[in-house]
Amino acid sequence: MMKSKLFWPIVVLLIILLINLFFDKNFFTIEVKNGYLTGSLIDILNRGAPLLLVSIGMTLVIATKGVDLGVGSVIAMAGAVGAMTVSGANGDSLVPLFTAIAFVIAISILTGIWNGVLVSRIGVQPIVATLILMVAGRGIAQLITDGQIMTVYYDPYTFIGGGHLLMLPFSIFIVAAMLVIASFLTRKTAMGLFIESVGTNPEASRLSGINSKNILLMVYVFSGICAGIGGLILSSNVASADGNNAGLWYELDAILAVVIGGTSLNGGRFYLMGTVIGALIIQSLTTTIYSIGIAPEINLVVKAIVVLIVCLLQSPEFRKKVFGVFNMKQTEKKSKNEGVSIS
Amino acid sequence: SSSGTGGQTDSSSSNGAGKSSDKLVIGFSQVGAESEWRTANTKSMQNAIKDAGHELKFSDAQQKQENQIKALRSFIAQKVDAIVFSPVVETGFETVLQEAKDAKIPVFLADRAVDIKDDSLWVTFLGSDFIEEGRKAANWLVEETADTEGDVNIVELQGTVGSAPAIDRKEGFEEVIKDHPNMKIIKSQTGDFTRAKGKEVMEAFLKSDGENIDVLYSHNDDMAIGAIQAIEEYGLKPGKDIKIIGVDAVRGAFEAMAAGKMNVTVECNPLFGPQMVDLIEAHLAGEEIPKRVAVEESMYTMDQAEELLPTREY
Amino acid sequence: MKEQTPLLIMEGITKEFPGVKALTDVQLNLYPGEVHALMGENGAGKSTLIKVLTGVYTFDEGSVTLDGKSIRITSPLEAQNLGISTVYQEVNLCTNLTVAENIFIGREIIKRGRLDWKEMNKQAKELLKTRLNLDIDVTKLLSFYSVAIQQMIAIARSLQISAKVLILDEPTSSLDQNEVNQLFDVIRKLKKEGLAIIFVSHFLDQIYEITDRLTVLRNGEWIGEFKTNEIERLELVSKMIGKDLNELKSGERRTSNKAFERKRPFLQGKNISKKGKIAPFDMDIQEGEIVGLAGLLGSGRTELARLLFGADKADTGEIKINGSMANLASPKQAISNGIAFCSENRKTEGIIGDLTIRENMILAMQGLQGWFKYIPRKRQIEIADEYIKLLNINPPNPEQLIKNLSGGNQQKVLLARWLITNPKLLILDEPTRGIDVGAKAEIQKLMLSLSKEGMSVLFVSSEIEEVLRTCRKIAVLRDHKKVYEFENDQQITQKDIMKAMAGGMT
Amino acid sequence: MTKGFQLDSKHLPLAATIGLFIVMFLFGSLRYTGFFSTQVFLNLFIDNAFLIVVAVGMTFVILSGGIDLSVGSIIALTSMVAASLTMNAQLSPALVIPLSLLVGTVLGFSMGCLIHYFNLQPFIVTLAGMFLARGLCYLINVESITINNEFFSFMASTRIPVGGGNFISISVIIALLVVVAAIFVAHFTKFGRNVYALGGSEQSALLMGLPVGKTKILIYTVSGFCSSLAGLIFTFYMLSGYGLHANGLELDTIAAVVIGGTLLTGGAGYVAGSVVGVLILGIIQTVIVFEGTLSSWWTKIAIGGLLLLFIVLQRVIVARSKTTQTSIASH
Ligand SMILES: Nc1ncnc2c1ncn2[C@@H]1O[C@H](COP(=O)(O)OP(=O)(O)OP(=O)(O)O)[C@@H](O)[C@H]1O
Ligand SMILES: Nc1ncnc2c1ncn2[C@@H]1O[C@H](COP(=O)(O)OP(=O)(O)OP(=O)(O)O)[C@@H](O)[C@H]1O
Ligand SMILES: [Mg+2]
Ligand SMILES: [Mg+2]
Repeated sequence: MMKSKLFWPIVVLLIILLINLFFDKNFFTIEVKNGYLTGSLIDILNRGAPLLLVSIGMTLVIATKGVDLGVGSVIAMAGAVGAMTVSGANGDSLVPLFTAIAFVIAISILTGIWNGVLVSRIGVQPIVATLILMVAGRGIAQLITDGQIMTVYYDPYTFIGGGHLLMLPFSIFIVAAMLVIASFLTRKTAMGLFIESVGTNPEASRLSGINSKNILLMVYVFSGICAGIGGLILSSNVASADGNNAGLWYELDAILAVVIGGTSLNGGRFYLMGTVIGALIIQSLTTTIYSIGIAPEINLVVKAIVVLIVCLLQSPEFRKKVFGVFNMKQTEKKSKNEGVSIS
Repeated sequence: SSSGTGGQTDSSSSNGAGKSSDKLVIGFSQVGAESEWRTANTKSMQNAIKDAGHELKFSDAQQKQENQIKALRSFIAQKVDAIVFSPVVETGFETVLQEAKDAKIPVFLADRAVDIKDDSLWVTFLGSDFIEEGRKAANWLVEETADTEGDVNIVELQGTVGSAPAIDRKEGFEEVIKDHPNMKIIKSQTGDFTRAKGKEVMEAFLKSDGENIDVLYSHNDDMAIGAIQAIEEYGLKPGKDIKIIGVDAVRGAFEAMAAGKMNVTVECNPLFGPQMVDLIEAHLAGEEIPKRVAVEESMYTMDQAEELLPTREY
Repeated sequence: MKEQTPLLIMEGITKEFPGVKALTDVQLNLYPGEVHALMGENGAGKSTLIKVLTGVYTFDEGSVTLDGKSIRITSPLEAQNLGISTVYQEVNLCTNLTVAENIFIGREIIKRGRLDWKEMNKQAKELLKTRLNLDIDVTKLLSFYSVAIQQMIAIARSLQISAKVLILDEPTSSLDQNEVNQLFDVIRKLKKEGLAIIFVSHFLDQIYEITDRLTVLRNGEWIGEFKTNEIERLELVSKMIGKDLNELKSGERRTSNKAFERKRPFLQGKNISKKGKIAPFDMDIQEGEIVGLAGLLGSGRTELARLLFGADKADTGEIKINGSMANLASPKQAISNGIAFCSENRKTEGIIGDLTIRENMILAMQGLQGWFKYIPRKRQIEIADEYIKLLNINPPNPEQLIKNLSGGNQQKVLLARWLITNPKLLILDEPTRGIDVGAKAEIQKLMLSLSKEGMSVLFVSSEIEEVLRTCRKIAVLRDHKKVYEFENDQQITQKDIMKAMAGGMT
Repeated sequence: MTKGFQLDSKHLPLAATIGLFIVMFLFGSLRYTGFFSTQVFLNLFIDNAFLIVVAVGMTFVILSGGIDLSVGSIIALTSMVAASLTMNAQLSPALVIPLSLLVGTVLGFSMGCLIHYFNLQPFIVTLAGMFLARGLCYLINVESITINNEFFSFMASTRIPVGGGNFISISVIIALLVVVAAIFVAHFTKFGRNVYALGGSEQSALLMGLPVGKTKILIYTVSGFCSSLAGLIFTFYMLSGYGLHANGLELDTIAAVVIGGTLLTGGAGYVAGSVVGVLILGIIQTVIVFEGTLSSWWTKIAIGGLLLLFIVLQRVIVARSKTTQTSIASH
């Protein structure tokens, strides 16, 4: 099950990477340059870090049959808060850095609680509940930066998104850490089970004594934290905070990543690893578009086509119709069942 | 406020003339707050109007033309004495401007023109000439590289696809360099006017073309600043190995130039608030004013950066 | 009817789901004007056969002939157009539409280019009244009514189609006697009109009362076709499950209660009520006592049960658990007080479709433990396997998705979910719904043995006979009001209870 | 309003929404000079005619349990096609109009097919549609194209007086016609009921023998058509085609529909509600403008705040009266 879910996304990812190889012979080469490992693959991981984070958070939200449109704004707010906290500072005392991190996490938790309460306690539909933050959040971010692009002159701050550890970009480690945390919460505790059951059938879950309210609250908080850290990385990477543009349209890319990864927007089963692949697909696609010199006008068309291809490849019906006999029996029945069991 | 009763008159000129001295209600519809430049422009306009002792009705269109039209309509409904606005797009304001004209409210265009045949719909257009900015940038480059023989490989960071400054700055730039066969734009991609994108795209450029990039032409300074970081991380010297041209002349650019990381920035001056207020008062006082007033702008290079830096307001 | 030719012939039908062979070489001959029973244990393949016939699933091998023409139906719509009208096992209507809409959608009455709601409501109302003598407001949303009512409505819908073949998959599972009788009258009429009817039920009495012939399936295989009046009950049962069961016939009635002597009360409810749902009532349940709830459709049994479980908030009343005040404001609290509630509405309030048997089973248990104390996977599988064996759930694979189980097997999984929490009070609302004879006997035995170990049971069932057999005390509800409480001693007969339910005595 | 006999509780979200709208309008009238005028109210329709039309299409999609993110881009594409056909190809409006209407219809139809035949998730398919449509705009032209053509100018500038010196535009008439038609379709045609059934439970709809596939495809086709029609109205409104038109409009539309009391999970809601939803978004915008002192960022915050106010109030009102609902109904 899990495997078949991951198979096609991985294939697409490989195809995209191979296309790059075609344009740039040493695309896969990873060399040591002024002390760091560098190479396109590493760049993709590094650039993709924020999206990866946001998508991981989004996965859990979507598993509960919800969606978090607020992430983009949270990214902006986090960046603003972070930059503002260290704006005064310079020299290399680490205190401001950690206060900044603390503040950022604090505010992301706040946003998470905000969304979570609206959805779980007041019962607002997720898409609208989070839409509120999506709109207002940017305002708040700009309020903090006073509409300016706040530049940071404090070097330690740039470490989060620009620094290196063990010759690798630091952000990669952050992502890894969050991924581990998420997997632990969902696979080593009952969190995952509860999320999936609430996402599939809230009423039955309630009658089974599961406190769906707190589950919902928790996933939105987690999503908030992920977005917050993502924002920190973004802003630290360019050593500035841009209240209006930071994280613009991230919500859509994140949802896209989650769905490409095989998680259904109808809630229920979720696949963190799939999400990771999904996010990588999107990021490498972007990088590819830039590096093989596609005209900006047709960026979107290309993106659309790739998205469709991924989805079609994942659809058993499509594979059946196209690849004909190709493991026919299998998919045929699967599709038939899905035909009626989706609801 | 005078807005409640003020507008309900037959001839605007007489009433306008009467009003020119005393407190005016001015509606200002801004595109949005998409960049530092824009914010500076908004501030300048707001302060200028307040300092002149007039009442400001401000509305932010959030980059949406439909919002802007709503805003203009409501200004008309509130019977303001004058409308200032920076169009989101050049096109598609006939109808509402006609309504304004019928309501005898003078309209002043700021920063961006509208493309309407009937120019009686607005009093004047005060703003920068994006195409000219593109030309300036190119001309600087031509002089700078006059004595270098061989190709000059240029990469371009465009603004948001379809936005007026992006289109015009590209046009102006290309218009000049097309007479110089040795100048080639080898890569051109949008960076959406933002630092993050600028950096990301520049990284990709460096990956694919690396050393043989000679010049970066960026449609605004923010993208250039992002790109500079990318170049440094790639291990080249911005300003030396790769010459960097920006537009806007925001403070960030001056810092970069002062640090020798950027070569030149073409000014695109957002601080024309006072100039605009003068025009409004003049018009309402019945004076004749030209249809097109240019904002005085120049161009700053590395060597000027040092002493000018403290004086920059944005 | 032998001489006439079959209306519908299914031959060599084979259907395989990933991992499960649901049907192997099954055949079915259906004659006009007969009622034909499909018999078999849970998971035998009855519903699948029906779904294959009506084009919900496509079969892998085999052939279907209707009216001598070979057909291959690909969608329920097509089946309807061919004159096959079906009531599927689970209520498959839209709860967000009104009763009338549910009956007419797909075949709406159109007048002057627009849907004629007046007419449809009128017809829907009299259809329910005349055919099933069910007098309800057809303009209310379906979700307002209990499963039983919904089931009646589903039947009404199928009757409203002019069809050659009528298929009823466990239509009586949550009806009680009167409704069943109503339904049977209708069936007899249709039979006279020459309809061919396929009827699925786990109630042998009903089978013998209404059907002419029957086809027996066992784990997806065709066992045989018999004339109902030529096959003995025991023979039939043994055909279905391969072992005979006298224990079922020698009803365990009262034996359990003999053994039962009063212990201290576990739950004491004082004038609990909920406006518009159920009038104030008292309810005492002793430790180890099995209390039955009897009542007609919509008499409020489910409501009462839900209140005790905190599924709905009561307006008034207080509940003592083991003598001390308890606040049962939510299921969670009820559960932590040792109460379990197995809902009658398995589809919407029971199963978590996308999860596996294992996950569905341990859910309540895990909820009790909180999310940090995760039951180790190994333990989970042990538990699952244990109960799969105990309730002989089929297929016996803990990792099978529950939505792919047969109706009866789903019911068993839900039962397991609650048994695992080993509650002090187990509330069962129609627990044996759609469960085959064998399993039913097992479950009743289980209930009795558990009650001996001190677990109390509140037992809601539409089968009075079942209630009488197992319960020590029987509360009767009428019109959302608790009207009577019997000590279940030798004297009480089904009649007495019927009377009380119908309002004969007070 | 449409079906007299329905439970009040079903109409409640709608009633609540209308009530809140009135409250908001009164608030504005008390607070700002020139706010309380028929024209200001009519402007809500004039300025949002296109949004009303998309919202109608979106209502059907959401009622069926789906979602359509492509609407904004389709509006842009339609405006672009209309503009280039009129200005560059010099075609007559008699041709341009039907051709542009075809744009969305075809896109919608193809998306519907993808969703049904390969059973893909609507969100993703329409997201791809959104990218595609915008992309195509830029392929036609990155710059905005001004339209000067009598017919378009006529549609744009014609004012239909409604007494008291107040006026509405032709677009408003179109929008209102669409709304009436939609209400009829939703409640008095088979298709309409199938949409509701689909939203209630796709599986049940299938087993009840409803034409699920056809309905689905038709729904997205309708939505696509509405988007294109909205696109035309938008073009009349702007007299230009532009790739960046209606950027992010899909979210506004969804918000409008949901504020109008339609459940995103499908199966419950009203076309009329969506109209009120649009008006509410519109009045929020108007209030902000009349306030006239808000900085760019406070504008955003205020919009969010007002949205919050509405949604929470709505929830509270509905929840209050839902308490009397039958336990089974509430879920
Ligand atoms: N969609 C499906 N995917 C996989 N297996 C299935 C699916 N549907 C049914 N099965 C399997 O097919 C077998 C027959 O199921 P079916 O529902 O026909 O049993 P049934 O005779 O109707 O039982 P019951 O009396 O409980 O309704 C069961 O083992 C079930 O697990
Ligand atoms: N005949 C009826 N007329 C009106 N409403 C009814 C009728 N039957 C049930 N209802 C409604 O359906 C809901 C379910 O009733 P409830 O399930 O408590 O009755 P029940 O005794 O459990 O019957 P069931 O055998 O269906 O479980 C109640 O809200 C009741 O008002
Ligand atoms: Mg069955
Ligand atoms: Mg009941």
